[in-house]
Amino acid sequence: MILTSANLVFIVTLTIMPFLLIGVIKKIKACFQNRVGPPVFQSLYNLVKLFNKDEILSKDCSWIFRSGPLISFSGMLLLCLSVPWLPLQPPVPGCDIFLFVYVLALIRFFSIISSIDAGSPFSSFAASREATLSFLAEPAFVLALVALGISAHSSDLALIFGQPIENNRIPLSVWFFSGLALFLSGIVELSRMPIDDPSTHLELTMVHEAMVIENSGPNLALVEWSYALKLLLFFGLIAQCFVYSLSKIIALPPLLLPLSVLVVMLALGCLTAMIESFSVKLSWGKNPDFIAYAVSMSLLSSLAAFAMNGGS
Amino acid sequence: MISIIEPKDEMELLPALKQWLQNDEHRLGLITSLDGKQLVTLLLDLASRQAKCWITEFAGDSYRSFTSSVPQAHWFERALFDMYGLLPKGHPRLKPALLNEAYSGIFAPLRSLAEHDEGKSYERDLSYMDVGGEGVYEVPVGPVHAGIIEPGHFRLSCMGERILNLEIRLGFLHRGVEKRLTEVPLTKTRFIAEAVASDTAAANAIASAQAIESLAGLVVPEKAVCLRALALEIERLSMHVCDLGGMAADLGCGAISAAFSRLRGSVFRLGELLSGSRFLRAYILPGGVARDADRYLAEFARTLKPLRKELNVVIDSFISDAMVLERLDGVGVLSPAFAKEFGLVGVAGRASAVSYDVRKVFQNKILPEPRIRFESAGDALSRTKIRVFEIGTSLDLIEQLLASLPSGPIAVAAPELLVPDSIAVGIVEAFRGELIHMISTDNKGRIKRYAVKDPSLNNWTGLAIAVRNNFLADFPVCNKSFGLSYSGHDL
Amino acid sequence: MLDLLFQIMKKGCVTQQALFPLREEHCLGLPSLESNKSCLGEICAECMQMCPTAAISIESGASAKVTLDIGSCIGCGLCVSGCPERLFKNDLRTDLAVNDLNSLVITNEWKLADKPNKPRRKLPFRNSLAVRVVSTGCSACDSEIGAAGNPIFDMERFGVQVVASPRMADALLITGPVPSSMHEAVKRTYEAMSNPRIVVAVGTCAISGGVHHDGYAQANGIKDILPVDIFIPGCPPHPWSIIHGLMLAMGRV
Amino acid sequence: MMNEVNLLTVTAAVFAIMMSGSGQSRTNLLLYAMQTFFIALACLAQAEAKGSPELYTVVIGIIVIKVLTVPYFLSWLANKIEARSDPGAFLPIPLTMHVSILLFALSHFLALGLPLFKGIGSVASDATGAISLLLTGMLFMLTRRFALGQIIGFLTLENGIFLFAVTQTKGMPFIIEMGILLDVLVAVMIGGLFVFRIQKSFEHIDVTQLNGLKE
Repeated sequence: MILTSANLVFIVTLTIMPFLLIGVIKKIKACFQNRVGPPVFQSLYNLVKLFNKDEILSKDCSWIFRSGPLISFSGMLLLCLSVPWLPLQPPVPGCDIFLFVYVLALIRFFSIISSIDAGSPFSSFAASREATLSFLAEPAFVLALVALGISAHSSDLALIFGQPIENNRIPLSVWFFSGLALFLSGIVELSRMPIDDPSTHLELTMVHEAMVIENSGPNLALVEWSYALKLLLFFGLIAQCFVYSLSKIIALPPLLLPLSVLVVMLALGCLTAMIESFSVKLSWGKNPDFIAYAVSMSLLSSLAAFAMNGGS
Repeated sequence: MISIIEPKDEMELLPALKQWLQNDEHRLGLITSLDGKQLVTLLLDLASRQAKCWITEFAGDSYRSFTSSVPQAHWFERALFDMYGLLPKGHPRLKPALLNEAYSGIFAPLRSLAEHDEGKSYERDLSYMDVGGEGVYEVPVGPVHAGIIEPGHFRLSCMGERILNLEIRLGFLHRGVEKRLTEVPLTKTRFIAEAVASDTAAANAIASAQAIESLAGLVVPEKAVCLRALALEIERLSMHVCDLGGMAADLGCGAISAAFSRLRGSVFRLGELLSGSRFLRAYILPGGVARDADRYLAEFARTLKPLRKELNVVIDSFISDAMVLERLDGVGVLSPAFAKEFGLVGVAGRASAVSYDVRKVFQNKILPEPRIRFESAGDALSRTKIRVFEIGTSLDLIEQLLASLPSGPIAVAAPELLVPDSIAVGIVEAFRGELIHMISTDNKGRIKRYAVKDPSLNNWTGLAIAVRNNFLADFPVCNKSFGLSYSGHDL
Repeated sequence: MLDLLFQIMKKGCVTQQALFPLREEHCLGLPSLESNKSCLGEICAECMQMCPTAAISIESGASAKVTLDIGSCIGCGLCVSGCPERLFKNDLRTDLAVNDLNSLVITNEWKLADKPNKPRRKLPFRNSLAVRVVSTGCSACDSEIGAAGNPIFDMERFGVQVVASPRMADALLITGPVPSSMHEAVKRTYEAMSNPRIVVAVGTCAISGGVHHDGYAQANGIKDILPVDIFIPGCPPHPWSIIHGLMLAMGRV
Repeated sequence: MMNEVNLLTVTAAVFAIMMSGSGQSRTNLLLYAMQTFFIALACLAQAEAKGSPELYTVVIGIIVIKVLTVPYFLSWLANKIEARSDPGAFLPIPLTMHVSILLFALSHFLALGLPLFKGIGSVASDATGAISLLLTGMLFMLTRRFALGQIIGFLTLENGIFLFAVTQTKGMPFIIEMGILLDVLVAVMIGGLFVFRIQKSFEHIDVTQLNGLKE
């Protein structure tokens, strides 16, 4: 990895953007609640504080519990470095769709077993919920990426995302439906409303927060950080999908592209905040219905990919 | 009101109680004891607006249990066991209600210490119900909860995501209020009565004042009666708004819940204008109220008007949201038959077709009568609807009371001595339902026994039954829709 | 739904910007003592008899030194209206939290500047404080902690957040008199917190047990059970007082 | 590759697919209105392409009657009878959505096999949306338990037929177009009345329960 100016931009984005996104979501939610809300970089402050605290372990947890956050953080960092951002190619090249999906699955596996290892009843059943939800949402997520891969005739992420507009042969409908499918499954993966309410404090309804209920200090900081990176990763991919579909309708000058990706990411943050302010958390039994929408979108996307493949 | 005292033989007590409860106009108020040598059964006759006490003397430490025939008696029997060490013979499952793990061995706080040492031993059964079967697991929650909630321990036996059984253990807030109420001088009683549950401070203070006033033969000035009713309705408004906001927060509607808590700030301001305290504390005293709010009434009306308008908008968008309706519909159903059997009161009662409202029956005739509505679905949605309806009623009543506030004194001098050897009750419709304070005096006119029956006492069983067969993740919604008090129950 | 959106837009930001404002004139605050008034001494002792929690004591002697323990005062206002010499005044301040229990005991010779909050050990909480609430009381203080997070007071803007687990928490907020049934639970919650950690006693009951002091339930407040760092008096404390206490814990006031 | 009409019809079909994934009558009605709005737009594009002024009138008719009046009336009705969310008959609702996507794929192949009216410049994929709407509407009618859902399914089906006529033919005579529109309106009113009557007499609108009525 060579430190070029492009890579520098990449690293700065990677450091600041996740916290900015979380901050923006919280700030907009606060606006809808007629209040000031936490500072935009509150999650960064939390992180600094958590690294300054001691770690406390329950007596019956093993190395799995401690390694879970580390694995998920390093995995997430690796993914963020190997996914292309619209004008930039990744510093770590050669990331395949399936590698991407499997690293995500690995992260999930470790976070699930580490929260089972924690030994608290809440973290265990939250882990089981997480497993159920991601099991349901994964097809949508994979299928959406595969549809993009089919259209691009490649499974290399760098050949799908981050391509200059003129090289991009993926049709509008595939981009759009894949973007929607990724967004809907992203809501599930990121445990946001209406699947899971990140601001609730009810042990029996939480999913993500209950999973990390036993983590403390630096361990918790790593969990929070890798969550922020995951948010960035998903929003980045979704934003690229939407920017590409936009570029099919109106001609965007190449210089504006990176900017528009950032803008779309913030807009996605706004949308998430809106949903979190006004929608109702689904009853547990209705979650599959919601995920069905994500699956439908990715089905449509792959249909479009198949249909258009012959035509173009 | 002073209650009629009738002696009742132990053998005829149970049939008489069953007979009494046959009639829809009759209610069981509470069952307790004065000093551990008798049972006091307080009965309410809604038709003739009377309270009646059956006093059953019995020898020894045990009596025949009612629970199997009169299910609503079981909390009272459990409390009697904790506080007096009285053993109900034939109780199906006697577990502690007020004194839990922290109290072991022989300890009955309302009995004099001398009686403890007679070598009697009663073991507290602290086990939980064992729900068997493959795949059934237990989720213990509490006593310390993740949010800002009072402590209580819930043990949920689940099958997958379904709740099979809920066992509630309370008593973590047992502060010894009933004992303390008999220890302090009469002038300080009201502060401890308020501390029973401060979200119900006004209702508790009114009930306490009513009981003391009837024992002292005081007639409260009309203006004080109206101001008390005003305080009560403000409290109801405040807590219903709070509960709706909590419900919205549990459902995840951040904006609506924040709007409710913003508006609750205005309701608090109403309370402050009236009494100086956000929780209407130190305002109601035996004989009247503590201060005259005439100076602030204009400001009061100015706050009330926009509050009503904004509240309507927020409530409408909450209760007409299709997703909210869908989410609450059919969650936590409590059938009317159960509600009647367990003597549910208040919002939870009215959502399950128990139309009883103390304000209709026992309140002073000069006060405007509230509109009552009841539903029969008994689910979280109907409880929410009842709450919404009662917010409207409270606002109406506040406006009516303001418009027709009589003039005159706000208090009469507080009593020094009470009528000896009698029992008086104060009954108030607190925002959770029927709240009873019962005072019994000794032969010198001092308070011998002060019993408090919070509305939650009747309703906790309702919650335990209503959550059965619901999703585990819906438990907070059920719990919030009942909106019960822990401190009022634990005393 | 559109009406609501419109209302939200119209209201704008309702958060009170001025920190720790005085409460309005009609409100009942905690009492404080006027330093330049005389007292009739033990002969009168009206206030001592009235006080529901024995928070007032009068020292015998010519000077008639009156001591008021704010830590056990429930703010009923009886002494303010009942003292024939008007020695007590209704204190409308909201920045009442202290980190030293002795500063809560005030006398009629005491002046505000005499007992500043002593400097605290350095803690990494300046910009972020995660709070865990353990309620052991009558729920008024819990309501006020909830209110401190509402749009009007909005404690989140100072970086305070309520968290779901003691493991994530930096500060343990205790409300209520901590009766014996809760001793174990409170201790366990404290043990589950990672260092550095602080304990905040919210409300009169948590400080001294309030009206429940010295009963059979041993509800005498939290100070005998855990080391308390911050005391927030009031029954219940005003949301601003709670925010003041938390900001004191963060080292920002 | 894709012209305007094609894009609009496919969008309408996607809305119909999304509609089949929800049991909420109000969500259904909103999605129905969106779907019909896109059909109106497709009709408008067709009108521009063909230069037939009558089609403009039809567009206005569709917007007034099918986009505004009918959904409004039905959502008023839904409010009136406090219709609960449809539990679905035969198939669970999410599965219905997946089946309707398969039907969408099926209609693509069906459309490829259609004889084309070369003269008016229609392409095969234009018919995809129309056939998909038709099939989805049928599926919707089959899989809904409540009468209100079945009315919406019927309306979707009718949308499909109309779209097919607009894109694949030279267009029906103007009178017939308007007549169909009015027919739809009347049908919805009558259907609505029926729903109301069923609700009044049986206190629910679950039509599967009607089977039990014989003898």
